[in-house]
Amino acid sequence: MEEIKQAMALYKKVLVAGCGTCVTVCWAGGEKEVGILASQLRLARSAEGSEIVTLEAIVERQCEKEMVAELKDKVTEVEAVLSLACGSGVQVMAELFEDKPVFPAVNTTFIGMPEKEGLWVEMCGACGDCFLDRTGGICPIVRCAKGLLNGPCGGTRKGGKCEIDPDKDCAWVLVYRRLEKQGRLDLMRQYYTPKNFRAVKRPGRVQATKA
Amino acid sequence: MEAKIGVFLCNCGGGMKNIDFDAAGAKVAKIRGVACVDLISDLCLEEGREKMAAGIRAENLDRVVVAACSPEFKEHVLGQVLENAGLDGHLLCMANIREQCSWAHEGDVTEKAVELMNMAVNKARLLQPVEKQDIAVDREVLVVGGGFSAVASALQFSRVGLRSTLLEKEVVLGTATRELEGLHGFDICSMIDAVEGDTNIEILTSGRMTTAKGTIGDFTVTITKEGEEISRKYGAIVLATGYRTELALGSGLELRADEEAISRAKIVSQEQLFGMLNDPFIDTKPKTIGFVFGFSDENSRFPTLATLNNALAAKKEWDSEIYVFCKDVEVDSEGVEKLYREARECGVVFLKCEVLPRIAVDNGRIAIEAEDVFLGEDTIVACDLLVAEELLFPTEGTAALSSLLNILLDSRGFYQDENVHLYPVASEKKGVFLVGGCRGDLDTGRVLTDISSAVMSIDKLLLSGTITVEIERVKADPQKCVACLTCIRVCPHGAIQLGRVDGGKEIAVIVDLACDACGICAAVCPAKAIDFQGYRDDQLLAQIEAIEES
Amino acid sequence: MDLENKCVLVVGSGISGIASALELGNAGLHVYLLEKEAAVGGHAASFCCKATDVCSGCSACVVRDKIKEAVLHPQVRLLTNSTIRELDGKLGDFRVEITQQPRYIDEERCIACGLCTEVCPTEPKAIYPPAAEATPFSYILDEGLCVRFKGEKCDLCQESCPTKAIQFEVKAKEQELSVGAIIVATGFDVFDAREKGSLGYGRYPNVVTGLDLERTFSREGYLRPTVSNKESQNIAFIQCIGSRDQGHGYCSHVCCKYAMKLAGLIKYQSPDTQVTIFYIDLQTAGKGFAQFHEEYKESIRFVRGVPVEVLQDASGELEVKFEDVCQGKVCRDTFDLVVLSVGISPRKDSWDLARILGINLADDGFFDIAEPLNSDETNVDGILLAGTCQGPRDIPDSIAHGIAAASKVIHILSEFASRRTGS
Amino acid sequence: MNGRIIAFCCEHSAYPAADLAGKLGLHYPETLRIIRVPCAGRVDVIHMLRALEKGASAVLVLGCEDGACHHITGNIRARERVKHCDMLLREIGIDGRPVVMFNLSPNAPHKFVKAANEITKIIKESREAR
Repeated sequence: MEEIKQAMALYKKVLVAGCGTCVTVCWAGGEKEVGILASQLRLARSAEGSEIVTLEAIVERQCEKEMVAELKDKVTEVEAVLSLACGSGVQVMAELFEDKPVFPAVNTTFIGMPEKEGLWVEMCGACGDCFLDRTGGICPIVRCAKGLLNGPCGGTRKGGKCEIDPDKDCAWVLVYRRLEKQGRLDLMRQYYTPKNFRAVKRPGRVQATKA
Repeated sequence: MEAKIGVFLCNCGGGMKNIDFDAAGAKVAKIRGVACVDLISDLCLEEGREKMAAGIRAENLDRVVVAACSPEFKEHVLGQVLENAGLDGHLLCMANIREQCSWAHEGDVTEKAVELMNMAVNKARLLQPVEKQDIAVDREVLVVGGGFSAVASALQFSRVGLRSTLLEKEVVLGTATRELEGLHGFDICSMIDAVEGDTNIEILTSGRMTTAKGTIGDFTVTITKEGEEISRKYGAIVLATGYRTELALGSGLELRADEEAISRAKIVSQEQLFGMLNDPFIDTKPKTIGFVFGFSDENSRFPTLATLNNALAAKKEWDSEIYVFCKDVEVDSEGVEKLYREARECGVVFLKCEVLPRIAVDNGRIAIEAEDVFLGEDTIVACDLLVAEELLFPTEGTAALSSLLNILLDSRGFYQDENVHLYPVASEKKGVFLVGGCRGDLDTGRVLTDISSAVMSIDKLLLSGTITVEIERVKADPQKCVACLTCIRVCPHGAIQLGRVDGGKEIAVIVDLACDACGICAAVCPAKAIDFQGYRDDQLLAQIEAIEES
Repeated sequence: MDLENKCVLVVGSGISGIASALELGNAGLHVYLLEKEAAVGGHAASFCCKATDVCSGCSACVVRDKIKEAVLHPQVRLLTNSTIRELDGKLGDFRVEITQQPRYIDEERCIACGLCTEVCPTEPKAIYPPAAEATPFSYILDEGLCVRFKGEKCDLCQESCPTKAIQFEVKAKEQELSVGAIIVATGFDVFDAREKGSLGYGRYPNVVTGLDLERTFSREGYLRPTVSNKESQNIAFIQCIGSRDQGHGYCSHVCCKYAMKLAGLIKYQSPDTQVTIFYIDLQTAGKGFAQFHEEYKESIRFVRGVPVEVLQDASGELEVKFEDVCQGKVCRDTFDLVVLSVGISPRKDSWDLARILGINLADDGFFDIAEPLNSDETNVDGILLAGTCQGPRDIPDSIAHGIAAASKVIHILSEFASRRTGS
Repeated sequence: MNGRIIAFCCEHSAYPAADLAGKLGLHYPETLRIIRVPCAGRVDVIHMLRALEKGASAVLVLGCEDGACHHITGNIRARERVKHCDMLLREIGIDGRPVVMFNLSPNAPHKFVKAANEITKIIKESREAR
């Protein structure tokens, strides 16, 4: 917040733009969070004795140029845009409105799934070299604290808990149990050569082949 | 179109002296949208309400603000006045200028009263009507369990004319109950006969519930019976899965393997003892019997009752010497104090101790050693038979059912959370009821009361085949909802489902029948897609804005 | 099944009577809810909240919801200040004669404005507001204090009343109700601790009952120290007063719970207070209660054995004489406040009602049931029991019992109706 | 700031408790403005922030006692949100305008008055400290 506050210090009128898809689902940049952030900005400013005018908007998907384009009128009105979308949304916004500074208000960290209401866990590291079929559908790269590729580290605690965080399950124990259930324990014996993370070219790009 | 708001002030017959009603009225009249301000001094009487209705009609008002006593008393009645005057009852907003203004403060509070009215007018401007509708419900009831409480529930449903299905996981009904009936004083066999002959009751044995979807009036349950899947619709579900007991020998008993074999036969449960007492061919009658209960578990209503009944019977049948080791005698069930007294009078010895007695095998007899708090010294009693402590647990499958139906368990794993508003038989999910031992340690009298109250509640809900509910009071906007499932996960009453409206995209659908109007979903929705009429975001914020205006 | 026009009389508007009335009303029956006092709710309405950081599960707040619901219910007609005079008829067709004592203030017209109290010339005032939690919230005229009832001419209050709710001329009203069934839910009397003279209740100001303590908390919100200059208070609770003794061969079900919860509340509000509970057997069954007991085991002293005598010394301290069973000798301890956990007794007027209705009393003084395990049916067809008039119960159990009785009534009435149409 | 305290009151607990306080003639600061909500769980962070924006000097959220919420988790959620709101305020350096949650039951008017007095005290103290 301190970061955002400082970044906004120069401006008197900003657009707080949320995104209606992924970040809404993970409670980071939907209409609710947009409202809260805008209110927080106004309060902060009034505490300093000055004022800021905030416009609020939600784009269905901020990573789609056509959808962001709808914001044109609002963006023209303001001096800067504060985007609560993921990294790609921020970049689309910036590309589309080159003349306005766009600030990211969310740090995109990982791709995850909701474990329960309000808690998201990282499930996929987007490594581009998936071998989930051989690990019973559990990704040890992301879910093992050490990202180990070939079996557990040896420090697994009693009850199959992680050495580093006793609240977390050891990913390799999970893999073992899952494979055991499937009768495919032989897969545990297989050796995997180190992954070539260079296989994924950053920035990532996926071209859908279907029309 | 701008709302036409009428403000009705009531000065409580002149009782609110610290408010200047003329001044207040004049100020309120200036608020945007206020079409008329009327002072009626007897709004809580029929006459006053008639004046109000006449005022609504005369001015052709479409929103009403009443500044008077707490809505706790009269909101309901005043809503009726609106309905009579042709307006929806939800178009009323009250300003509590009595309990929370005039009475709560000393000195002149006219200003605060005006502010409260301003808040109410601001909210009233945004009020919208809520429709009511009759919704058809399924009239069949699913009773899960096959023991005493399940069978008795099914019989009662049949008596009030509701059809029910008894779902039992074992092959026959009453498997675990048969051995208990004597201890509890009921006759399960004749009850099962009655159930079997009852056309209102369907019996599904060897069956398990595998999925449960839907809400009150409209549950869809899949039952797996002998590998086959059956899908059924029910209006309500009663869980009567009972409890199970386990012998707890505690750490006090450490036996060598050879001793164990001998002693096993001499360490029995209450049920086994009851069986022995009713066995006319028993070879040796135990001369001395020791009972131990109430040390390692908090439930001792059932063990107390069982001990007293068994001890009295053993005295009568076998004339045994009886020692009871316990911490507290749990006498808070009907008639138990009398039984306790009777037991003592006929010579049953009660030894109260704070810690679990040590138990050892000595010469083929069982020695119970404990510190008697009354004597203040260690006492050793050698017995021929030990009736060991039993612990109560929820039956196997209780947790699985609770997660299927999405209802809470208490801290010991029994059904029904420890929230006082759920007592005695309700769960937090409308249409799911819990009776008997599955919700804790209950005596038979309490179980019967449970059943009657559950049957009554369900009868009331389902009998007419329809329930009148407010439609779309809480609703997700299909345009805004992103189907993030947050509300579905947070709803404490399991009232939100994923569904399609008019064949559109999948969104959160709030089931009016099951909704309890708490607004938690509206608060958590990250897309601000859920509107709760009467407590919408803009309505709450409008009230807040009033403080800025003044 | 046509029950629409059936009427049921519920005698007593304590929590179980209200629970019955609500259920019957919701089922579409007409209910007369008869109350002897001026306000509904019975004992439970005056209980205090015993929550500390968390709810202690005393259920006192549930009562309020139920009262509100019942009073607003269109099918439930409230008859306060009323008693049954005579009963005639049988199941399906009872005729009950009711006497309604005048309350002089029409509770439907009284708007609790307080103008009458202001003008009342007597001291203390003869017309005053009811207890804050009272429903209906209507003012009360005390015949004993009002000068008009002493022959003087005074109509100041009547003149001042803006709604003309005060009428002196009203006489006791008699009316006959015809009902299909009757639910008796008359509740209990709190055991009169004065009967245990040696414990000093009524003689020593600092010997109070659990009920007194409930009311103190509900009126004032906290417990005032009895001795103001003392750092910490020393409080004793004595259990089983009027339960499990010669005259009362039963356990009152509620005292262990309320004593422990009140003790917990005292400890929560002022942690320095020493609390001792003297008991025979702790009744810890019930949802979440054993856990509660476990939490307080360390901070509250539990002593097995019930004291026989309480004496006040010159400084006002109370000396409690008890037998320490562990040491086998008589001990004495001094306390600043002694709370007697009084139990549930059958109502003293039970006998009168039993005679009028023709129902039996059990040997312990509560209304008797026709057969064991059927805790709501009496020996008279169509007269049922609900709540503590049948035996001690806590609030949730009373509610359940009330609902169960209502369920029975609906059942017997519909059976009766079908029998009649059948024959 | 206009010195108002916005109190969001759950209609099952705090609202009737406030009524009872009035009936008993217990006094509390006149600056209190009660907004009735169906459950403390209805109150969202934005409502608290907006109240402060509109000039309130403090926000109270009053719900049922822990373990006695009519909607099981409403009061717990409200507490979490109050905590979150407090964090948001601290982030932007606003203090002395407290957002506080209290739990009480409908028959606890004294607890209601205590909550009102306590928050007034907090406001006063932080004002003096500055």
